Amino acid sequence: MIEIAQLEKHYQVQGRQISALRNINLDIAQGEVFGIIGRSGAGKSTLLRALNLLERPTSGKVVFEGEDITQFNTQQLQELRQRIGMVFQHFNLLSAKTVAQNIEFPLKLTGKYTAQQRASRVAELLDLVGLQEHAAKYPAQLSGGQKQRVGIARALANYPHLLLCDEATSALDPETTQAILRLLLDINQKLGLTIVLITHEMQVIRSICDRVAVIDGGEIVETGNVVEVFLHPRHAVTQSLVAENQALDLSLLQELSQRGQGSSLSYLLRLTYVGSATHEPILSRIASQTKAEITILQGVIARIKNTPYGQLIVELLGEENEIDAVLKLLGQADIRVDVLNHLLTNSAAHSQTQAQEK
Amino acid sequence: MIEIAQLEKHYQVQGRQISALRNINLDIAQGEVFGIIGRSGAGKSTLLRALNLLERPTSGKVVFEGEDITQFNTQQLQELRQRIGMVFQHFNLLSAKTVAQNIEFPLKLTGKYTAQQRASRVAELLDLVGLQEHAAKYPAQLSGGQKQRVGIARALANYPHLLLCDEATSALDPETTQAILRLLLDINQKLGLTIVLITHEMQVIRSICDRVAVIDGGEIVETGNVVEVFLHPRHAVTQSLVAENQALDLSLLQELSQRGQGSSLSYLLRLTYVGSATHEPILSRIASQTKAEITILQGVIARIKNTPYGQLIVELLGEENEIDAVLKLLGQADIRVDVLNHLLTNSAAHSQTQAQEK
Amino acid sequence: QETITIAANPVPHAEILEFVKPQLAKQGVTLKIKVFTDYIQPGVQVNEKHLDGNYYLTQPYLNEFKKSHKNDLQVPLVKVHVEPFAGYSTKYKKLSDLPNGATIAIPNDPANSGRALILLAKQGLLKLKDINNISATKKDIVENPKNLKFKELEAATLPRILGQVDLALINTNYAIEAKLNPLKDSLFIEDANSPYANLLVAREDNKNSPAFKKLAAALNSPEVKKFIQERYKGAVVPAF
Amino acid sequence: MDFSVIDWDDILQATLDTLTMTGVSLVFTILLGLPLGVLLFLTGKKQLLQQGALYALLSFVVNMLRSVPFIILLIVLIPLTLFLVGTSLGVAGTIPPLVIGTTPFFARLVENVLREVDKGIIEACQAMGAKTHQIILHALLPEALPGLLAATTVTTIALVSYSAMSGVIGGGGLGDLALRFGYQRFQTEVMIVTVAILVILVQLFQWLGDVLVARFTRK
Amino acid sequence: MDFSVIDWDDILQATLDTLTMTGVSLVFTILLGLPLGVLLFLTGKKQLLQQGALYALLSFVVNMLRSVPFIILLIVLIPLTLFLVGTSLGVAGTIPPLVIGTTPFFARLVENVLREVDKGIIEACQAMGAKTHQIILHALLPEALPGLLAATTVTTIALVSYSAMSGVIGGGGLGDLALRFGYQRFQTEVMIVTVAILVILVQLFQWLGDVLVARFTRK
Ligand SMILES: Nc1ncnc2c1ncn2[C@@H]1O[C@H](COP(=O)(O)OP(=O)(O)OP(=O)(O)O)[C@@H](O)[C@H]1O
Ligand SMILES: Nc1ncnc2c1ncn2[C@@H]1O[C@H](COP(=O)(O)OP(=O)(O)OP(=O)(O)O)[C@@H](O)[C@H]1O
Ligand SMILES: [Mg+2]
Ligand SMILES: [Mg+2]
Repeated sequence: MIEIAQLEKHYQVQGRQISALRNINLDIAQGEVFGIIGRSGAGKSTLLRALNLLERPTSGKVVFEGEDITQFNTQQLQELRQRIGMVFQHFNLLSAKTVAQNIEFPLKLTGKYTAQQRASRVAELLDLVGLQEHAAKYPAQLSGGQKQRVGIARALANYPHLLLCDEATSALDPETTQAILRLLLDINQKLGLTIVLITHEMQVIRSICDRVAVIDGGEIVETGNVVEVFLHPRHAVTQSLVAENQALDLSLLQELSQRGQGSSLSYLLRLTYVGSATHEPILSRIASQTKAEITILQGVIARIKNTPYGQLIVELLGEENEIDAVLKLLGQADIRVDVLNHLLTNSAAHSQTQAQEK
Repeated sequence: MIEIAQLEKHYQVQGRQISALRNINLDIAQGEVFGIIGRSGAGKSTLLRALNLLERPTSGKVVFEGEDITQFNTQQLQELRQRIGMVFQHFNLLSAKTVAQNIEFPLKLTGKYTAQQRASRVAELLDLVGLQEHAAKYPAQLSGGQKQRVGIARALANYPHLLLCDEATSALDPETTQAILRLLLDINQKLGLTIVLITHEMQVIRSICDRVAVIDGGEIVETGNVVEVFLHPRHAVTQSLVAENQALDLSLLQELSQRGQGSSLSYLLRLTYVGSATHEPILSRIASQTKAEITILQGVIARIKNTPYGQLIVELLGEENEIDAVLKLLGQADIRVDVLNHLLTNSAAHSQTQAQEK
Repeated sequence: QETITIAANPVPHAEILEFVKPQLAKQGVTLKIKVFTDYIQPGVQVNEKHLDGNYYLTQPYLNEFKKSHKNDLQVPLVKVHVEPFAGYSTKYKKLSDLPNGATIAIPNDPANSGRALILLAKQGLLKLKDINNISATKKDIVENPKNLKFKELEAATLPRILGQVDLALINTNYAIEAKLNPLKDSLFIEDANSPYANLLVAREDNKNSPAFKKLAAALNSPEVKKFIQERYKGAVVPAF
Repeated sequence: MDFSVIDWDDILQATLDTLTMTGVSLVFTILLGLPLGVLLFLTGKKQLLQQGALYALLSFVVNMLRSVPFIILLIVLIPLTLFLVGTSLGVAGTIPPLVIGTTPFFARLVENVLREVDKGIIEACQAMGAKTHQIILHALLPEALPGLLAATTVTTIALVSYSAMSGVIGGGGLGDLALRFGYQRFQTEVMIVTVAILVILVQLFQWLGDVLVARFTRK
Repeated sequence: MDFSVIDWDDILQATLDTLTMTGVSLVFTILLGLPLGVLLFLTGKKQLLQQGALYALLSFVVNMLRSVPFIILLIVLIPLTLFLVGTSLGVAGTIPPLVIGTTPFFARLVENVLREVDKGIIEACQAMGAKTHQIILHALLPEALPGLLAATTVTTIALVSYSAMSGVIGGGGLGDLALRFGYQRFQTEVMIVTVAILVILVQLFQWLGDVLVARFTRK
């Protein structure tokens, strides 16, 4: 659906040139939910705004359904944009219009609907984002999250084909976030809406994205399926972004490395399993077949979109032969094992660079 | 340090009265990191803004270090506020000042520092929030997260005694968020800074808060230690907010209830363990002592501030006597067990009300 | 019933016209008066036939007007009144007391500034290039033995700043309005047969209309003479 | 002071004249000045329809009209006035010069007000595919409404004070009365009364303007 | 047209007079009008120092000064002018009335501009414990700077056009020259030249204003 080729965006600040985007190439398919993550200031918003040419790129092409939109004239661009919904990082609501009027606005612009059709669509949207009671308020009278929801409803009003979200749930509580995400996914599945979203909440990516791009310093450093990128991040930036929930707990490692372990060996393992393996009692089966002790130190067992997965940091304590047996069993059970032992001995020295470690 | 008594705040919207805060009572101790969570529009920002009287409450008292500040005159209030840092949900940076000037501003206001002292403090803060390169930019030239970091640096500039944060990390990526939180915790521990923060990211609460208040519909519905509130949420709102990461995966339950289990019994358990128990190989010990199969379906093993905890949803599959044995062993091991079997049979019917279930 | 529209300055012209209005009405002439505070527009408006006639010009100024407007059609009908011009001072009683380098305020409009300079020349205070050039300006002064300094201001302002200058030349109407007595307070005053008689002016095309004949007659009637003498007490004198 | 000399009919007439001149001129000033101001804004640097040459031209015309002293404008415009309203005299004749004198002024104020509208809001409209006229009508003007009302108030009051000069072409009105009697004829009483009425009128306009500004301020 | 009749010394003098009148008056207008405008803003409804009575009083004074026709103001102020600058005549005598005539106008524009400043920024300053004067100096005025510069440009040009009326008290300047020679003495050449210079001056002021506005726009 969208194809970005050789996109560049540079700013001039006090004579110096700042590159916000460099050599961006990206394909986003029809019906896909595509996530963009990256550190603060990486260039995510700039990239998103380039997709509908709100930000004119310095060079490069943006191809939308086969047409290079950088060559479009004003009218073509306006027609195109009517089919694209956008949720802004800073909301950008019309302060002189009420909540209902803000949501009605894109409908009015197209001139395709009667007042009645507009009213019923607005009511529907107010309901979807839970703002029925606030319909007559002006944006200045809303809380942060309420404003954000108005922005979302407005972006969805005109049945867009493509939805661009710049941190569309950053001001929402987890419950409302999940409700909004379910709503988006629903539209995505039923109407084939393509969604490109920026977020800082990895949970959001896990919940609804099919693919994800990681951007750093204005360049795309990694792209791929969410499961792949999240469970086996390759680039350092991706690793540290994804590490959030399952960060190696350094103080714990230090504790472990100090606790006396007698004669037995201590192994620190990261176990990653994806798909149906997740719901098999593998660990308990192994435990019942060995004398080695397995302690889960840290970990998550959850889902990425529809794929269940688990990622556990476990300590394996036992005699050498027992440990070997366990490792073999794990290998047979389709579980990826990373041995992290080196962290145990010199964890303190690594405290600054943990993100880089595998 | 702060004591709020009988606080109320009402707004008039088109003749109707809207209660943003009702009957709020709260004590926050010196040196505490206090979190406020709640749904969008619950009244969090209003409450935070009442703490330094940016929002004049309709009634009630705000007692700061023993003095009722609602009785303060303008000058007293100004002096008080110089000792309180505030990070705004919408940043509120001075658009006519550069990043460096924005951060310098509160220092200038006190009139206590020489230009040189100010410059070195600004350099220090720029460094802390990672904006050295952007010192000469104006806010309009920054990304969302960069603006937010300027706001944080500005709030910290004047060595405040109390820091009020309204979603201070909502626009930041997980890595930067963690860096900022570490910074805050560091100041909290070294200088005894009291922090009151609103956030939608439960991870933030888990990372640095000692206590948390849950606010809903303008009322405080639950307060307590984070570990307590997060692991054993009592109020429905708290449950659904906290459930985010460990929400019962309904489709999974459905799958389970459909899969044929032969003659053996299937138990669905939630295991919660806190503190040192977390790092004991309890599960593997139990598994090696029984023939029942234990599958971890979902779960997290992590830390809440300094307390390690685990919360797992496990399926226990076996003969009745084996299951009894396992339950007994779990009981002995200081693990809290909730049996969720009722969810297995009629999970579909519960999809709307899962949050209320224990 | 005939209607005739006349442009006039407010004082005394418009007032005198108002006085004859009922009289004309009896003779079947409706008189409409357009009051202008300006010295140019009444002439222009008449010339361009938006109005029938005017009553505010003096002969010298009408000549001047004809010079600058190539095809001026205005013709004077009758002289009505004279507003004698006088020099006032709050500092000096006699003209001879006026020191070297004294400041003299004169009107800045073309109708009055030349008139003021000519009057000063006639008092022997200075010499002009051409004593009959009524549009003389400061630049036409050829001799200024007393080294006098001139300030040009709007005529109506002059009485108000009298205290700030050594001598001011003021139109009588403004002097009277400002409670100056032209006969007692002035150091010198224009004589009665001044060329600056205010004229009733018509156009070539309507100068013979019956309405104008009646208006001209009314303005030169004894009633008007009496009205002017009683109302303006010497500050405005009849010119017929 | 002797207020018995005052001809109250004159005063009433003058008040009505002032109201007519101000009212009618205001309507036309807004009708012409608002689009002109919007155009100045839109064609300006870094704005929606950035058009250096057109902006320079408009700006030049506006500046030129603003630099000509009003009295000269009154005179120079006589042929145009005659063409437009059939007379260059009296109340009717004053209106075209008043409109042409205040329109550029109002247009500048409009331009300045529009520059204060949040760029993000205009961007949001663009992102929705709004056409330029839709952005103007539905976003720019409503967002700027309080500022525009304040500018209109300033302009109304400027009109009242400009209209005082209408005496030059026999316009009439309170300002002219104040000038003719108060200034030229030293009748302080008339001056006081007319100025007092002017003050009351202006005060009323300002109050109305303030009320409207408050009514439409949403921020 | 015969431009040889023009006395270029007169024109030069008039240009200098206009520049002096405008320049000096502008300085004082800003010195007086800026604080007055700030005070109007601060004491207004829902603002920092909300003070109904004071606001009403200030607003009344401002409105009163704005409703008096400028020529009347010139005359009425003669005693004050005399007291302040020792003469009510000429260029010097014109400056006090010009200042008093444009100050309330400028103050209103300032008030309007300040109302557009983001409330959130003022709130942030309050939260930092800034004193009111600090908020004004460090936040309100810098944030509003582009708007204030635009208002100053409008005011400068208004001053140029007001100064044309200074002939009433012998003020001089280009506008007066245009009136007295160009208009009253039918020297069209003088009128053209003076108006042309006026247009150039105004164009320059506007250009300078625009450059400054662009220079200080940070949004
Ligand atoms: N000026 C106002 N007028 C009317 N209602 C208001 C006003 N300000 C806030 N409210 C309402 O008060 C309630 C609480 O607002 P508040 O900003 O405190 O919410 P919040 O908990 O911070 O929400 P969020 O997480 O979305 O920021 C909301 O329902 C909001 O609509
Ligand atoms: N107008 C501008 N002038 C100069 N630099 C700019 C401008 N706009 C953005 N930048 C810079 O470009 C970079 C990318 O900005 P962008 O807003 O795309 O970041 P982002 O990835 O969205 O960050 P965030 O997560 O903090 O919102 C930043 O370093 C920012 O400072
Ligand atoms: Mg961004
Ligand atoms: Mg909030």
